[in-house]
Amino acid sequence: MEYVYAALILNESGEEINEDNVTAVLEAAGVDVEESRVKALVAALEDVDIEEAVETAAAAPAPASGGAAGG
Amino acid sequence: MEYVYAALILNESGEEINEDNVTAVLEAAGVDVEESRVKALVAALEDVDIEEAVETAAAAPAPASGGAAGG
Amino acid sequence: MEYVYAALILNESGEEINEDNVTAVLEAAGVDVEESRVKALVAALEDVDIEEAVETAAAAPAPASGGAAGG
Amino acid sequence: MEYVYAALILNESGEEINEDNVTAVLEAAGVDVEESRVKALVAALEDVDIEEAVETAAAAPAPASGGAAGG
Amino acid sequence: MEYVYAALILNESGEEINEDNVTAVLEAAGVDVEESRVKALVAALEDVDIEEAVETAAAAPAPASGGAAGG
Amino acid sequence: MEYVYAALILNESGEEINEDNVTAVLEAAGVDVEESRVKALVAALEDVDIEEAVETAAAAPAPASGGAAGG
Amino acid sequence: MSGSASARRTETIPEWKKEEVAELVDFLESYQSVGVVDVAGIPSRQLQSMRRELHGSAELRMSRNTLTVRALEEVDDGLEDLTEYVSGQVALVGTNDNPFGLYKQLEASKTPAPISAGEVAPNDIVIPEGDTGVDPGPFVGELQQVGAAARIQDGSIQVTEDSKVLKAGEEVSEDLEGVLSELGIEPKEVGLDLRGVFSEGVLFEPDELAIDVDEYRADIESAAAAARNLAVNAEYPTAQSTPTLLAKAAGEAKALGLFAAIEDPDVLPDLVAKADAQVRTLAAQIDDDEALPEELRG
Repeated sequence: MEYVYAALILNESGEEINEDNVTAVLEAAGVDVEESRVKALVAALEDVDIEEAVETAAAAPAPASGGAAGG
Repeated sequence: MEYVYAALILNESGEEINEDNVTAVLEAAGVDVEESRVKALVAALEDVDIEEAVETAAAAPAPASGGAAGG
Repeated sequence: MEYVYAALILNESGEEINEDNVTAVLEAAGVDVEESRVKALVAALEDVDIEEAVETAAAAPAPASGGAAGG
Repeated sequence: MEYVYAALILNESGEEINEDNVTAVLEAAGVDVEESRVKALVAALEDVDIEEAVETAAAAPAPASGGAAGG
Repeated sequence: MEYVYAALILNESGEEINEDNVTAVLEAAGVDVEESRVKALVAALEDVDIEEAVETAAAAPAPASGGAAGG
Repeated sequence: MEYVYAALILNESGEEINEDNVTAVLEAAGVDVEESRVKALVAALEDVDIEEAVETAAAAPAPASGGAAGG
Repeated sequence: MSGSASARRTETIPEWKKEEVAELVDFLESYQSVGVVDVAGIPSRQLQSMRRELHGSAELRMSRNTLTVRALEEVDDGLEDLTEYVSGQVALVGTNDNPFGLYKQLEASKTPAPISAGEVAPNDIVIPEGDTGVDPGPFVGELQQVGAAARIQDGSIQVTEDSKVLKAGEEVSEDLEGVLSELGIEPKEVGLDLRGVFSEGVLFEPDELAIDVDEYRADIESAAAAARNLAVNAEYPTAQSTPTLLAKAAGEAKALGLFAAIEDPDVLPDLVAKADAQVRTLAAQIDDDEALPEELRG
């Protein structure tokens, strides 16, 4: 999951989703980065509309759980 | 959402979700980090069971499916 | 809705929802407070279980929103 | 949620959602205000169209049931 | 709710929804009228398009999609 | 609908829904009362469980306006 | 009605008629609601049993129409409006019940009856779908002749769908009379037909008296819903609207919290869930498994 999250952070910060940036984010989080997965992810995301995917998820019924934890 | 994503990367990598770590991840992604939001995030997450929150999401009708393909 | 929000803040802070407190909150927000509306709200709330009402909102599917605004 | 309610009251009264105003509203409600949360709130709302965000809630199924029978 | 019904009758008969008229209707129905509730009602309805408010379901249908937030 | 609203006010105030009371409420609202409609309303409501109908309305989204007392 | 006009007429009529009119006037004045009912086509034996059924709640009084009219005019008070309904075979009905109750009672006492050729259908005549129970034979042709969808099936004549064979207001044919009789369909409702009622100063016609209680119930529901909507939309707190207002306000705060990703303890669980959903959605669009951790692979 962390690889995909890294892409999402870059998407929000407006930075390019490339191998260097994804690697940097993951390393900052202490992840032992696998170069091949970064490569594969970056390549795969080239054909994906991230905004749309993010909005689709947001539009889906979000989980009810809610404030409980807040107390 | 980038602050939340950063926390979730740390959660996955097993690193502690503290102000330093969150800030580091965000900065690596080129985010202009606001200290107060990091503080608020870390404080708020202290009372949140991330696994549980994620599971309620997983239990909800998976948004992963088709819809996105549209357009 | 400002009168209702004021009642909900007091509910969260644990202060009594009475005319004085509601008025104080609204005035602090620069609202031109109408006494009769405060009275009507406080009277109506006497018979309402606020926690229960709020939870029905929490239990409802969280309204979706594009994360986009974050950027 | 009290911080968010405070922002919503200010939005309705037309006052600026800044640290001073949010703090004033919360203090009037007897909340023990945390500066960093106020800061984080103000920062998070900076570029947000509150009307639009609130409308996403208006579109959500408002729970009709409730203790209505009471009155 | 009797105060609201009184306003609705006046709305249908074309009479002004003011304190005197609301009070008269309620008294004719044997209601022990509270002045502040009448005042609050008249104030609340002042800027409201009653026809529209009556038809707009308090319990709105589920959100079509969250896409609105896009951008 | 004003005839029905009048009946609902009486229902809430606990007064009997009879011709005299309905007429009094309507006249107080400036309605030019038709005696036959009042009679029909009173007769019809004898067979209606008003509490139940009101609660049904509370549970369901607003139905389109009905026909009988309409106009 | 001018007093002098009725006085002039009174002088010219025989004593027994005067007495009859006086009795009718007594009858009319002794009830809160008085109506005119059509008794045409009701056999006298059935009329007797209807009288008995009504006993205690309503009373029937028959007389010559001219005398009935005279009595109605004599009472005045608006009752003279009923004279327009006095024609053919009619009777007066009096009750202390309200006119709606009277109408309901009279409708309930109506009984079905066969209809004869040459009569006008009071309502649409429908032959219902189903097994006629009649053995295969020429009857299937007779059914088809009058417009029913009929065929032989499983050893008997079946009507395959509800078939309207005559519209209200049309005349019944010999053929149709035969078919209806064979099937035992009785399309008429025979009974006392209320033409008009005068009650405490108000004249009612049957269409005003046929109260649809369901419609009134629906009106109560929509009135209650309208009031709820108004109270909530105008933010007027009542016992009923306040829970909805609170829920709405809480929902708005939650929406804003999610929308702006506010780091509030009440919002974060939902934000975390939302982030998770977003990751999964995005992953679902990546078709290279190598780019994904096992848990996200399709």
